[in-house]
Parts: sequence; structure tokens; C-alpha cells
Amino acid sequence: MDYKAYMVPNPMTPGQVVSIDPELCTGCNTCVEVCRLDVMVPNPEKGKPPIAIYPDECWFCGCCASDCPTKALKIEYPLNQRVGWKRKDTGEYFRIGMKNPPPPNTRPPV
Amino acid sequence: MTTWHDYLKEQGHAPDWPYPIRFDKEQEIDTDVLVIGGGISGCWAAISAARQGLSVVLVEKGDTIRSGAGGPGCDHWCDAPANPLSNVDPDEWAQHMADHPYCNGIGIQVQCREDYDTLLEMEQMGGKIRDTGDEYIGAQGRDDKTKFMISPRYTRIHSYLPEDKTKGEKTFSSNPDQKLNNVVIRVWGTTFKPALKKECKRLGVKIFDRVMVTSLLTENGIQGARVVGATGLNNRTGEFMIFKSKSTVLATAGAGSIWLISTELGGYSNMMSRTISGDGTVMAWKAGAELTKMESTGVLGIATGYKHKWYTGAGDASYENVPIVDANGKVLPYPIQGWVDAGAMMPYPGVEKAVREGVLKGEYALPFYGDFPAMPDVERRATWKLMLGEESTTKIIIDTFNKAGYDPGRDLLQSYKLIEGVSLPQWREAGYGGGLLVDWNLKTTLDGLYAGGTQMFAPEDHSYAASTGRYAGRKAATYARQAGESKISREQVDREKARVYAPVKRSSGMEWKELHAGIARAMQYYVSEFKTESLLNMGLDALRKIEDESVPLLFALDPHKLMRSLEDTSLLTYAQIITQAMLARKASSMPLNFQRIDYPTLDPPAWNKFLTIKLENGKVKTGKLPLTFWGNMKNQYEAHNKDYTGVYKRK
Amino acid sequence: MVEAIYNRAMKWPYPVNYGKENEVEADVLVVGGGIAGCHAAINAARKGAKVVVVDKGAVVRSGSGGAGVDHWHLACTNPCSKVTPEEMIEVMKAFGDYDYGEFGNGMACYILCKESYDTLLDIEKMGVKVRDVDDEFKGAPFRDEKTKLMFAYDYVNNYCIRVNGGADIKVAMYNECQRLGVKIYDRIMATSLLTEGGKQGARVIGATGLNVRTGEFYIFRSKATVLSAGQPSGLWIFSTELKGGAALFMDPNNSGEGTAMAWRAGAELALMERGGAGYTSGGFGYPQYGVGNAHNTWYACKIVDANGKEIPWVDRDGKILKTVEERYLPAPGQKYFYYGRYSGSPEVWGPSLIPDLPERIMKGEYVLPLYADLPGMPDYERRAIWGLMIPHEGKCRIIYDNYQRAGFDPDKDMLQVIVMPPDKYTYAAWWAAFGARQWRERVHGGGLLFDWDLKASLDGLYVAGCQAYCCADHASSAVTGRYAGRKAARYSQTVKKSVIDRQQVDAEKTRVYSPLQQGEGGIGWKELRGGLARIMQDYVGEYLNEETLKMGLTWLNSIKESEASSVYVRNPHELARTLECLTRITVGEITMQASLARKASSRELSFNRLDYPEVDPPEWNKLLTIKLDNGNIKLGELPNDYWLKPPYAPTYEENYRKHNGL
Amino acid sequence: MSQEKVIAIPNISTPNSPVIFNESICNGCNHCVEVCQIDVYIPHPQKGKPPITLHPEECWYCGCCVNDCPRPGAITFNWPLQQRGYWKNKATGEVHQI
Repeated sequence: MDYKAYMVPNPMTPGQVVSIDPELCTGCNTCVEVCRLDVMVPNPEKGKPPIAIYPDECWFCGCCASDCPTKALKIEYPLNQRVGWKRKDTGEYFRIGMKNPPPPNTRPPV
Repeated sequence: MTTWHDYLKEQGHAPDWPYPIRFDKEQEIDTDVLVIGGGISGCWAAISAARQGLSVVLVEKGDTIRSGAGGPGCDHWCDAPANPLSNVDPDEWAQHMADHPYCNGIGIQVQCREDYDTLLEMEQMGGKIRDTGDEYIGAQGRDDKTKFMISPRYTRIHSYLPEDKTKGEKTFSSNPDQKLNNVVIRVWGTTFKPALKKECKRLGVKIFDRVMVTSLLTENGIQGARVVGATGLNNRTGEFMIFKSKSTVLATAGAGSIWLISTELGGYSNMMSRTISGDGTVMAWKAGAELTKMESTGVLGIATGYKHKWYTGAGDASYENVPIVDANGKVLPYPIQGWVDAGAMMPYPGVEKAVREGVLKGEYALPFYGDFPAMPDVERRATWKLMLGEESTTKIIIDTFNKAGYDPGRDLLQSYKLIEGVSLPQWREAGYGGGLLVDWNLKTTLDGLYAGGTQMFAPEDHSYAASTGRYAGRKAATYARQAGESKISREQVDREKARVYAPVKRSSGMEWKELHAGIARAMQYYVSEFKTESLLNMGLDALRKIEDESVPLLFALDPHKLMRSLEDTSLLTYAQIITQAMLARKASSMPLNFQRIDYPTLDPPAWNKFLTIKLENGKVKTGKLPLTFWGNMKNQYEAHNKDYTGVYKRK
Repeated sequence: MVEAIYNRAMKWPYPVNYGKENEVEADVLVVGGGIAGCHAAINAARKGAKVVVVDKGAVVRSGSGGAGVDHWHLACTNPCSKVTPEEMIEVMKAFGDYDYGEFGNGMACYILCKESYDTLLDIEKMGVKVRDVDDEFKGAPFRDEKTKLMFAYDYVNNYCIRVNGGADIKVAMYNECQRLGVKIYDRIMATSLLTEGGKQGARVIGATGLNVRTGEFYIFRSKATVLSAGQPSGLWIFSTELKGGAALFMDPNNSGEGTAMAWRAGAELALMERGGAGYTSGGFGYPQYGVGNAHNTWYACKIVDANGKEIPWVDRDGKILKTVEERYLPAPGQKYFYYGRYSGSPEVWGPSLIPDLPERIMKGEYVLPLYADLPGMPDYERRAIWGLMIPHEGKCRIIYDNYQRAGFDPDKDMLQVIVMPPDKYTYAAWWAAFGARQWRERVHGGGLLFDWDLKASLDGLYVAGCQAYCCADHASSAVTGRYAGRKAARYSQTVKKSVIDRQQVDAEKTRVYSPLQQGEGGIGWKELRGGLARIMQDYVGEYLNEETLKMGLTWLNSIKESEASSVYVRNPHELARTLECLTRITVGEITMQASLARKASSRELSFNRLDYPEVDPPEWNKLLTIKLDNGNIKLGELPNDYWLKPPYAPTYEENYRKHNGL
Repeated sequence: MSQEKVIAIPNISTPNSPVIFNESICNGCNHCVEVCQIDVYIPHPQKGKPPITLHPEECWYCGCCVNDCPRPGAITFNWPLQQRGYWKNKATGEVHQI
């Protein structure tokens, strides 16, 4: 097996508070600007998605996601905050982050 | 590639700092009115000051577009008794709110008189406050003429410390046949903050984002003298800012996470964001302003990173009308903050006890759920999309739930009541009312210094921050117009500069998180649930040790970490003020959530008073004020606002 | 970390060879080279067996006892003891139905009573100082002038020995292993047991391992295997930094691999439902014994309040004790005592601080904070606590050195007791501070079931130390390790080597290395660990019911197939930590399954079933066992004293003689 | 003012220095790297230099690295601020912290 090993400190927790779709992201850095905590810094390469450098400070206010003009950015809750629900008629359990989640609920107006 | 580790992995080295480094460089700004803190209160202050035609500078640690506890949104416009649908008289409602001991009668009166005017102005700026899209026709509380959505909150019951139902209920002489009070309006608050920033710009307010204000400047640098400006640090470039002003409005809110920091889930350490670190209170303290109620703390109930995130569990505030059921679908006697229970906010202690015992007896099975499917469609949408969808930090929560496939029409949302256990009593929260003492002009005890929102003692909520900010801006402008020029003291600036930059002169030592955790530990240890003279004194000693031994070790590798380090020094001073204030109160108190082992009697009459605290020539000085030092609320308000024309007067 | 970043050379400092196979042969394979493992290895080697030790850390210091030990418990056969093993086992019974103090079940406890002193002499032969050879404590009431042995707690009956050189034990054992030709494989995390034909429940014939620095794969072939990888710990705590560091009692490497691999191999486990509430507070606690205390290592230190007012001591019957000397004597009419007031039944209670201390603090009678008044202790007791015990107990040498360096002077200074809500002062281990009730930790918790040969329910598999259910103490780990090593060696002489099942190896290889392939948008191991702890707190916390336990299983399973299968790792260290998390998922599942099986609440097991609130109903006073059988969970039960029931003899002595060729 | 180039790096984990190395005494023998059970350290790429503390927040403060260091003084222990105990001089009443 050929995998490179890196001498890096342990990842922070949460390690990735936002995930950005490089296809959709234009590198406009709106998220960098709306974030009160400066969780993200602009990518040194113009047009590239920003880098989440202080994920441990995220307050999960979600402004970056709400204000993203191309909806390229998603908030990722830390694992210990991924909550669950129960479908009333079937009694099934679901939780945020589960494998094979149910389809997104797009029923208007919610 | 969005994590720093990914970048490192791909590039083999860390990215260069993305902003120009300007440590030590100076920028000087002159203005009539300086507003410190660009949250809800600060923006409103800047706007109403600018409307008086003065030059206004607004300084914000984050970015004004979304900063502050109310930046992401707001679902309840609370306590707007002057609105046309209200059935109570604003002054009577204010008086009723002020029945709560250790409240701020001045701020409350301002809120009750001006909240509705403020809301209408919000609408003029582009904020959405009515159901203009007719999404909620048929929802209870919707007025089809005005399209206002009245919230069930406080419709009948409005009590802060409900012991039993009857104490919560109140008949108002202005509402003799007990119609619903209709004092709380549901709003689309996610639209507010961007509209406020836009209005600031339109009015020519100079906004300095990403600048952390580090100290107030006083006339000739003397403690207790008139406030003539402030110093700041750009937390991206490290540049030093000197602001010169005729009058100043302080609106940076109180302090969070003094008793607890989860070092990695740091953003969770409090319901407030990390940015709210007591800077304003501390800089005012150092300048000699008088504070009060600083000894009041509460158990840190929520969202410390060791618990579920606030609002992700059904039953938290904003979950209006959502019945809480147990694992078998049995409905719990919790209030649902809805029309049926007249909008009661929290369960009566008796109910809470009954539920706990019921769980132990196997009467109710854990876990509990929020039964959205049981609600009528329109009410469910009103709660899920309007309330949760528009409240601070919660829009993203429902978006995430929706993406994950949660369907309120079919799904029970898990509640964390009881299953996640209780917080340790030694994890406490300062966000329980300590702050700047103000007069009927919302002026602090220092000339030229005004305060708005949660910067004041005993503050309330979002709409309170808005209306008091708006009021403080008005008053600060009036003062600035007649105030003479003033000189800042270079020596004071240089002293502050040396303090601010000390951590970047080191590249190793103690990082900000360890210092924060150390402060929190000292507080948990000595300034916690049970207090005694000796413990509090040891607490002061421990904090002093941290100040003398650890703060000089602080190191910061970039402007961001420098800001965090300075925030810690604020928290440290804030902790010391709290401890001093606690030493001054030699009695236990229920409403202040204050237990002294050495003075166990609860609320002895002799101690039913505000304790004030300030620095005078570097010495701590404490004083006292009667519980209603503000006098007759209605008369005082009118005496101080003869020229004010608002909806209420027109009515 | 800063250095690591500035140092732009991002190369991993060790040669990386993921998947490279190494095969190792042994008669006796010891998994886990802590106190128990080393004794097992040494004694197997002495029986002429070819011995291999595998350790996730480095044997020279690994394990919870790696840093040292101060008390040597239940040394009933030492020349000064006034208690026989047979008498002692009766005393220890009073500790409870499931465990005999921290010394495991009756069987382990009796073996300890029999061999504790021999084991200590063994260690002395290895060059460790166990007596007061330099006469530092000449004339002290706890010192026997002839043997120069020193004792703790009960100065009348002398069955607990103060070890003078406990901090050197691990190094001495390491050297002894070397001398005896034991092959030591450090930094290898054992990941699974290999069974005959790869079948679950079949004879154990070896194990697989991962080098946590190079990522290489190890295949160990053995005739007999001793499992001594400790007890799962840190399941309920999740502060990702300060994650327990100074306050964690067990070696953080004890993530439960031994338990999980035995479970997968089909071994029977017992008492897995057990937990302890608020027993640990992770990073919120203090270094063990590093703050003022009156218990364990600090027994029986004088405690005073903030104004120097002394807190009285009482004997078992509540009689105030006026002198320090009396605190080391049994109460009138009491034959022996053990510890203070809070463990076991009144029969074995020793002197303690007044039990109503909390109330009296609330009344203002005693002013917080409290202090350990070392200067107020008789000289020899002060030196015993600070100079003899502290420097030799696990993780305490460093406390001693630091405090000395910082200028702490036991002759002049009083060490502060940590400040807690007053009701917490009834609890013994003050340094642990107090966690939330939902932060749990196993106290003498679940582990492998075993018989009078310390054999697990699988052929070829022996168990020692905290790997066995409800064991916890250093001496008992040493003794059971020594005993298991003997037995394993004997067994290895009776069997032939058998062929490793390649399929089983390949399957394990796939499992071990799969985290390397995944990771797009994944989380790191710390976040995973935090999330698992949250599940444990919420669903196997203070209060349980059918619904929450089943939900816990649902969520664990969901995390297993979702987040846990997309964790990213950048080097062998993170690979190992990630595998630990997978282990924690398994242990969590076993815990929930076992908890579902016990349909009654129990005080002793600190187990609250909301749907079965009755506490300790007699019909549930039994041992529940759990294992995998063809991948299905199989529950069983045993009488609490199964070791005295058929097929075993009715008395301890008979069983012991029978199983030790006497 | 610190002249060194500023690079963008995450917050430092806490605690970040469970021990402090004395470069003048440490000869980079890496004995501490070996006795550490959890690989808090890794050897420095440059021979003879003190090891790099790569995983400080995993330290459980067993102290073996300090106890077993062949060159006393090369490593000194450093508890995180929030875990430092207090004591009081019985005679003078002064309170000290580790």
C-alpha cells in the first residue's frame, strides 16, 4: 500500500465546520466577510474556495451559508451535535449525518 | 479543499497570512459620535445619531453585516405594547415588567414606549415585519388588516420567576376584560442586520469592520474624566487605530464563557459568540465608569459544546405551540409557549419537578420529542419556518434539518430535556444582568459616554437592544452637538499600545486558549455556586496570579490570535470585577442567583438594593442604589423626551 | 505544534510501510505489556516458554502502573501479617457482591491474598527497593524493625505494604524480560485475535497488530495467548483537548482493544453494563493525589479548614478519634479495617473524616477551602505520605518533583483541597474533582470472564490484570499476570502450533487499513471520539431505559456506517487513534447490549434503569455474561460466586490447591 | 515588533507545551520519545535537537519522559494552567500555586 504520511498535529475538533463545493464557489469570499469570527481566510489562489483555518471557533450561526451567493457552502455540525428525529407513523429513526439519509425535504413552503 | 490541513497536505507548507501585516502602524480618525460595537444596538445608535446630521463612526470587531448576537436573525419582537393590536397600555406593561427585582426600569420604559416605532423604522429600511406574502393566512394571531403576526408569547402569562400559574397571570387595568395582551410580534429578523448596515452606509456612517476596540481614551488620560475617544486593533492587519470623538456610545454587549471554555468547541462555550468577551464593560471600568449588578450569575444551562446546540432540540425557546411528548407519544405537561397556555415561556418549578419524578417513576419514558406532526399545518409552518427560520443562529439549523430530510409534517424532533443531564453548578454564566449603570439619557457615569443594549445592566432582548441603541444614539448626538473639542492624551495611547502588542513580541509561552481555560478554572473553583469571603478572596488572588504570571507569557502568532489574547485579558478583568462585586454583597439572593455560605439568609430587606462598583484612582469603590432609583418611569421618560414624536404620542 | 508548522519538512519521521507483513512465532504471546503483561511474560519465560510481548506503547513504562505504585495490597502471607488469606477473603467479601474491593472477584482476590507477597519478593529480586533498607523510618509505628517492611492503613494487622521503590518496578521488569530473552514488540497495537480455522469461539492461536509509527502489519502465531491490555476507559468523556490529561486514571492507550478483540473472537464477557457516575471529570480534574486529600496515598492526613480548624476523624462507629495514631487502628471489637468509610460494608470501614462534613460546611462550621495539613502530621507520617508514597505511586513522582521544584515544603506548607460543591466532600478521590453525572467511567468494570486457571472462555486464551472483569489494582494485576503466565506456559507445552487462517488475516488487514482509503470530506479521529462520548452520555448515562439504550445502538450503528467510515488519517498515529475509536464503538455496543440484558437497577453497579426502578431485587443479584456466537449475541448468567459452585470446589483453599498442583 | 514572517496557522491546541525543553542541556537522544506511551513527541528532523511536541493535547501527564531523561534539566514539566494546584504556608498564610 502506498500512502504518504504527513507530520501534522492532530486535527482540530470540529475539523471541518464548512464544506465548500469548488464547482459552485467563485472565490468571492462573501463567507469570509460575513463571519464574525474570521473562521475562514481567503485562498491564496484567486477564485479558489476560502480556507477554514479556525474551525474550533465557529459559533454555527450559519450566516456564511445563508449569505453565500452561489449556495456553494454548507455548514457541517460537529459529530457531537448531530441530532436525531423519529418518523411518527413508521417509528423510523433518522439523524443528521446518517448514511443514506432520506431525501431532502423540499416541500413548500418549508 | 476547505480545511487548513488539506492545504498543508497539498502545498507542503502553511499558507502565508492573507492580509497585509501593519503591526504598530497608526491610523487616526476624528468624529462627532463614536459607536463601539456594530451589533443590533450599535447599528441603531449610529443610525439615529447620523439622522441628527452629525458625523458618526461605527467600529465593529467582526463585520457589521451579520455581527452581534442578533446578527443572524430575530423571530420575536418582544414587548412592543405600543403596537396597534396591543391591548395593554405601554406604561402599565413597562411597570409590570419592572416588578421584577433588579431589572432596569429605564431601559424597559424606553423599550415599551419606542419598540414599535423602532420596528416601523426597521420596515422603512427594508426589514420584513409583516406577512406580506400571505403565507400564514389563518394562523392564530395573524391580523389580516395589518398582516402583523402576533406571537402567543406573554399573551396572558408574563412572568420571569413563575412559582405558580396564578402569580404569572396578571389583569391589567388597561385590559380589564382580559383580552390577549398582543405585545409580541413575530418578525422576519434575518432581513434586519443587512438592512441596518445598508442604512448606516446611506447615512454616511463611517464603518470600521474587523477592528477590536481595546480601550477608551479620557480627557488628559484621567480615570473618571470625560470620554474623548478610543483605541482599536485591526484584527486582520494588526494596525493600531486611534478614534477621537465628542461623544461615544458603547454597545459591545456583556461577557460570555467566563466559567467554562471547551477549548476546541470554543464557539460553543456560550449562547453568545466568542466575540462577546466583555471588552466594552472592561474598557469602561478602566476608564472609571460605574457598573452595577455585576455579582449576578446563573448556571450555564446550554450549548457549552458539552450539550446539544441551543435550538437543535425541541422545546427550546422559539418552539412555539410545539407539544412535547415522551418516547411513547404521551404529552408532557410542559408549557408549549403557545396560545393554549397563554405563551408561558418556561415550566413552573412544580411542573418541572413533576416531570422529573414522573420519569423516575417510569410514568414518562425518555427521550422526549417535539410533536410537529400533531400541529395544524399553518401553525407548524409558522413555528418551523417563521420562528426557527428567522431566529438568531437557527435559520441554519432548520436548513440543515431540511437538507437532512427532516419533515416536520411527519417527524418528531428529539428533545434533549433530561437525557443530556444537567450542567455542573460550577459552570456559570455572567450574562445575567451585570453592566454599565445609566441614567434617563442612557448616559453612563462618565461624561460623553452612553450605552445601549446588553452593555447596560439588566438588559433584555433583541428589540430592547434596538430601541435602547436608537435612544442612546439620539442622546449621544444631542450631547455631541453642544460638547466642546477635547484633547486625547498621547501618553495614554502609548501605554495602551504597549499593552496591545506585547503578545506578538513573543513566539512561545502560553496561547490564548490555555489562558482562557485557566481563568475559567479559577472561577469554577473560587467564584462558583457556593461563595464565602475566603473563597472569593482566594479567587481574586488566583486571578491576580494569572494576571501577573500568565498574561506576560501570552503569545500571538498573527493579528487574529492577538485579538483572542486581548479578549482573554478582558475576560480576566471582567472576572475580577465580578469577584469584587460578589465580595461586596454580604447576603444571599434568589433573584440574583447568589448564594453565600457565610450569609445564608435569602434576600434580607436590608440588602434589597443595587450594588455599584467602579475604579477611582485605581482603587475599587463600591456604592449602593435603591431598587427603583430611576423614580417614576412614565414621568421621568416624558420629562427626558419632550421633543420625541412617536406612534404612542400620536395614539 | 508551532515548531511542527514552521518546520516545512512535512515528512513523517518514521519509515512508513502500510500493509507490510511481519510474522512472529511464540509459545506464549502476551498482548499488552503493562504490569500484568510483564509478570505474565516473565513467569512464562521462566517455565521455558518462548515469549513475545506486544505493547501499543513501550514496555519500559507502559500501562496504568508504568509510572509506579505505592501500596502493595493484601500481602497476607508476609511475616508480619496477622491475617490469613482465608480470613482476608471473608473480609473482602464485605466490599460487595460483584467485586472484592478493587481486587477483582473472589477468585482473583483470593489468588492475590495467596501470592501477593511472593510476587513482591519476586520484584525485590529484580532489584526493586521494597523495604526501608536505608532505615529512613526507623522507629515508625508502621515499620517492622526486623524485616524493615513498612505498612499502610491498619498498623495492627499489617497486610498492606508501602513499597519504597515503586517507581522503579516497570523498568526492573523490562530488564528482567530482556534477561530472560522475552521478545518485546513496542509500538504495536494488537488489533485482533486469530482463531483456529478463523472461527468465532474456536481456540485462540495468535493475533494481528499494527505498528503505530510505521504502519506495518504484524501476524503473531502462538500456542497460548495472555490478554492483558487493560480495561476500556475514556468512553464517556470527550473534551477533545485537556481530554483528561492530568485527571485520567487509566493509561489513555486503554481504549479497550483487548476487550473488543476477545469479543469478536467469541470470548465471554461479564459485568459490561457496569459504570460509575461522575467518577471522573476529565480535564476538569486535577493530577491524582496532586491536591490535598485524606485517602488512599494520603491516608490518614490531617485536614483543616481555611482558618486552620481541624476536621475531626471518627472510627467506624462514629467515635471521635483524638490522636493521629488512632487513625491507623481498628475500632474496638473490629478485627481489621480497609481504607476509610466509603468502601464496602461497615465491617471493613476504617477511620475517616466526619461523615457529616458537607452539612457542617454548609452551616459555615468549616470554611472552604480545606487544606491537607502535612506540617500538622507526625514527622514519620508526613514523610511517609510525601516522601515515600507520593514519589512512588503511578503518575505521582512527577507531582513530587514539580512541587519540590516549585518550592512546596511539606514541613511548612498545607496542600489545598480542591473546592467542590460541599456534598462532594463525602467522596474519597478529591483530586478527581466532580464530573457531571452523565460523564461515566467503569469502576472495577466489565471484562473477560475467567476460571481458576485465569483462562478465558476460549481455549488458548488467558487473561490478566484489568482485562479480567472488575479488576483494578496494581498488586492484583501483578499477581494475576504472574499466575496467568504460569498457566499459559503450561498449556503451551500441551498443544501444537496450528495454521493461521489467511482469510481471517486478510479480513482484518482490510479493516485496519480502510481508514487510509477514505476521508473525502470526512472528520478527524478526535471529533469522532467526541461524538461517540456524546452518544454514551446521552443514552448510557446516569439513567437508562429500553428506548434510550436501543436508540443508542441505532446511533452508534449509524455513526459506524457513516462518519466512522469516512474518518481521514494522515499518518500511522492517526490511523491507530482512529482504530481506537472503532474499538470504542464496539465496546459501546457491548455496554448497551449488556445494559439491555439487566432488567433491574443496582446501586453497586451504579446502574439505573428507569423502566425497572427497583434497586437490587434479589433475583437479579447475579452475574450477567455476554458473548458472540456465530455473530449473534448470546446472553448468559452465573451465580455471583460461581467460582465456588460446581464444577469448582466449595472452598477457596481447595480450588486453589487443586489448580496449583498442591 | 516581531519581524518573522506571519503565516496562517490554526489555533494552537491546549495544552500546547506539557513540557519545556532546555536546548542547552538536551542532546536530542530521544529517550523521552521512546518512554512516552502516546507519542506526544516525534524526533526532530535535525539530529541532536530536542524532539518536536506534535501531539501535546494527548499528554496524560504520567511524567515518565521527565523522570527517565538521562540529562536532568533537559525537560521540565509544565502542567496546563487550569490544572495547577495550590498550597498555603502554614505559618505565613501565603498561598502558592504550582
